[in-house]
Amino acid sequence: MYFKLPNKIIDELRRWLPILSLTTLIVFLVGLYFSILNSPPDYLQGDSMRIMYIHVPAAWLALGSYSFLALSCVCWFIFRNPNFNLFAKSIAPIGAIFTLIALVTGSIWGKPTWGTWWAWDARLTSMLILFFLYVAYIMTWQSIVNKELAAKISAALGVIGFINIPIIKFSVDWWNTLHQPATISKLSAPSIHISMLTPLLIMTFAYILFLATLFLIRLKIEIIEQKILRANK
Amino acid sequence: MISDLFYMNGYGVYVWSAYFFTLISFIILYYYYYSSLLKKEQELKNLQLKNE
Amino acid sequence: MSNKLIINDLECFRGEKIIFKRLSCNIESNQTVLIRGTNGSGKTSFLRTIAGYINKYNGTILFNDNDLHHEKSLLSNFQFIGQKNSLKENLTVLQNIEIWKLIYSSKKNINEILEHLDIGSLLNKDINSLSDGQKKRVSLSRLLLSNSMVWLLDEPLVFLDEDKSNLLANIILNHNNGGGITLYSSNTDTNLQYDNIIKMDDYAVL
Amino acid sequence: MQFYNLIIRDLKLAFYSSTNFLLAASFLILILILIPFVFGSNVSNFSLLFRGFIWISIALSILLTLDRVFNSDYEDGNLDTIILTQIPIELIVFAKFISHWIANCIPIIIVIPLAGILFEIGIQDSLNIITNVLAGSPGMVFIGSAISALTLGSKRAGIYKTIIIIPLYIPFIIFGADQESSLVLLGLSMIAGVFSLFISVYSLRLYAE
Repeated sequence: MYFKLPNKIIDELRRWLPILSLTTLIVFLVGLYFSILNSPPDYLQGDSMRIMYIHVPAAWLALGSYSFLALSCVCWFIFRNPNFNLFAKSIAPIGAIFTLIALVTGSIWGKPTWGTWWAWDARLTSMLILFFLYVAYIMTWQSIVNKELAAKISAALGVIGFINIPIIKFSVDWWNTLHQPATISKLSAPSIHISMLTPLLIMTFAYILFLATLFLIRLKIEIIEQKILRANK
Repeated sequence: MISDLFYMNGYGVYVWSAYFFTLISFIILYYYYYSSLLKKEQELKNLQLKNE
Repeated sequence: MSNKLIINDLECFRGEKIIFKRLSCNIESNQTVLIRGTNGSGKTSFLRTIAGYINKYNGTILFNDNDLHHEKSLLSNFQFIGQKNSLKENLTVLQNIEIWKLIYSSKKNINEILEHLDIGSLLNKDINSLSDGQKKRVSLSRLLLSNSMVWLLDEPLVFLDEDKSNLLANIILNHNNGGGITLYSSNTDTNLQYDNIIKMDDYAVL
Repeated sequence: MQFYNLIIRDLKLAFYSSTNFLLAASFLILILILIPFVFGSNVSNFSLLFRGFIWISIALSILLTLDRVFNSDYEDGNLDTIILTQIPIELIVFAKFISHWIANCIPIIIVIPLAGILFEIGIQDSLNIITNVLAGSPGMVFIGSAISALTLGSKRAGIYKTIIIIPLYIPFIIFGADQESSLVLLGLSMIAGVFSLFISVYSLRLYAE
């Protein structure tokens, strides 16, 4: 059955874990160096723009992880292979943390630029809604006792969430044009100068590596839990 | 040099608090999941030993 | 109008575990069958499998020579009354019966049913103020509401005392005379007359 | 024929336990009465406040009566009985949707013109609000019922359902509060209707077998 195949790959990757974590750390430190020391402050926002280097990658990965989650739910419906559920279940908490980081750093960044901790900016609001979707998905696994049922329900929920992201995006943007005072749009990435692009890309790469490491760890945990479950049955 | 690195002409407190929050959550996340992975692997090993 | 219910080597599961196997019998209309067995010997699962609540089973159940596993539409001929009275606690007896009448979209008039089960006096009382015996009789009213041929009663006599079980007896009687079949389970011997008996312990898998 | 019986059954069920039949309307009236005390009586944009609170009370009344849609029948076994009467599951689910909508939204629609008088909302505005509500509230009811069907088996149902539903209600609330977007609302309701029907049938099959 499919179940055996990925096991071998994941056991293989498991041995690479320490190296993977190390490279993530190195890339992260390089990214930090570039974003803090080696890039000019923005002419308008000054140094507070450096928060962008950790806010924007977190937002990208938050959305990226949810798309991955929803994609594995769709694949589970099509191929009925239990592994896809494990993928979705492993990525969910990581994606939720990235969304949380994006929210917190976004509001910290907002303080100097708009003077308030929270502004109903279109992207921040969508990020907040995305956080709700993550919490809903994670809670499905906890509150439904019978695990086969929980797998089916959470898969359905993942897909529902995914269908709703464009709808929510569309309505929040439209709503934003209705109430949007002009100044707030400044939070959108300021005119990216080449010297600012490099730290952003390095940090994004570091985030992706970190996501991969955590995903691998979470997946291994889920697979072991499956084995323990099956062993006790 | 060092002092203005922290001061960052006024924005330092925001920049550093944001970075601090991100780094701390990364470290906690990594540590929590890595330790629970080791715990789970240990549990599996004991289970397999018990079954033989 | 004669009906035939033929069950051959039926096997039921609880989760992955087989409860009983190789259970076969055939029941003609105008027959009442008692299902005897200790608690947990699968009496309820047997009744629920016939009624269509459980579709994971081996063996075949034929009703007038069509297999119930494929002819799902025939299931409306079966009526299962479990120990759990599915009553709306905060509503009155009359309201509950009215609501059931709508599910079965039956044309029967309610008063006639009330006489049969002697619950005419309880009409406007809330369900949660009734005794277990009264609740069971209200729950049994569904049998008369639905025009189903095969009655499957799980421990119907538990809360019914002497004269109330006679009520049930003659309801079953004229149901069977009209070509119906009745199966009921009990873990003690009962004074309700029956034509043949299925002992679950003969087929149980321990 | 049985389809209407099911709807009538649910309406009777709601009407007999009258607590939640009038819940929606009483919610709206309660909230509306509180507005002047909270915001002062000479507030300029009463109509926006009025419009917003209507949508909030629709959302609240749906959320609070969610477990009457599938849960109460599921717990006392009636759901299995209904399914076993071999009415197609799609009809059963659709009957539940419609009866839940009638029980929740019709009282609010009736109350709107009356409450409108309290807030100097002209007939024209009331009609506009009613068309918006008629276009948008079915979608909200569909989503609410679908999620309650999906989460039949979960322990901590209350909060968990609301967390799933709130993000899905946001598009309705946004376009509901705007005057000219009843067509968009209708579109949203239809999309919600299709998906909710599909999801509810899927989860009923999941739980019933």
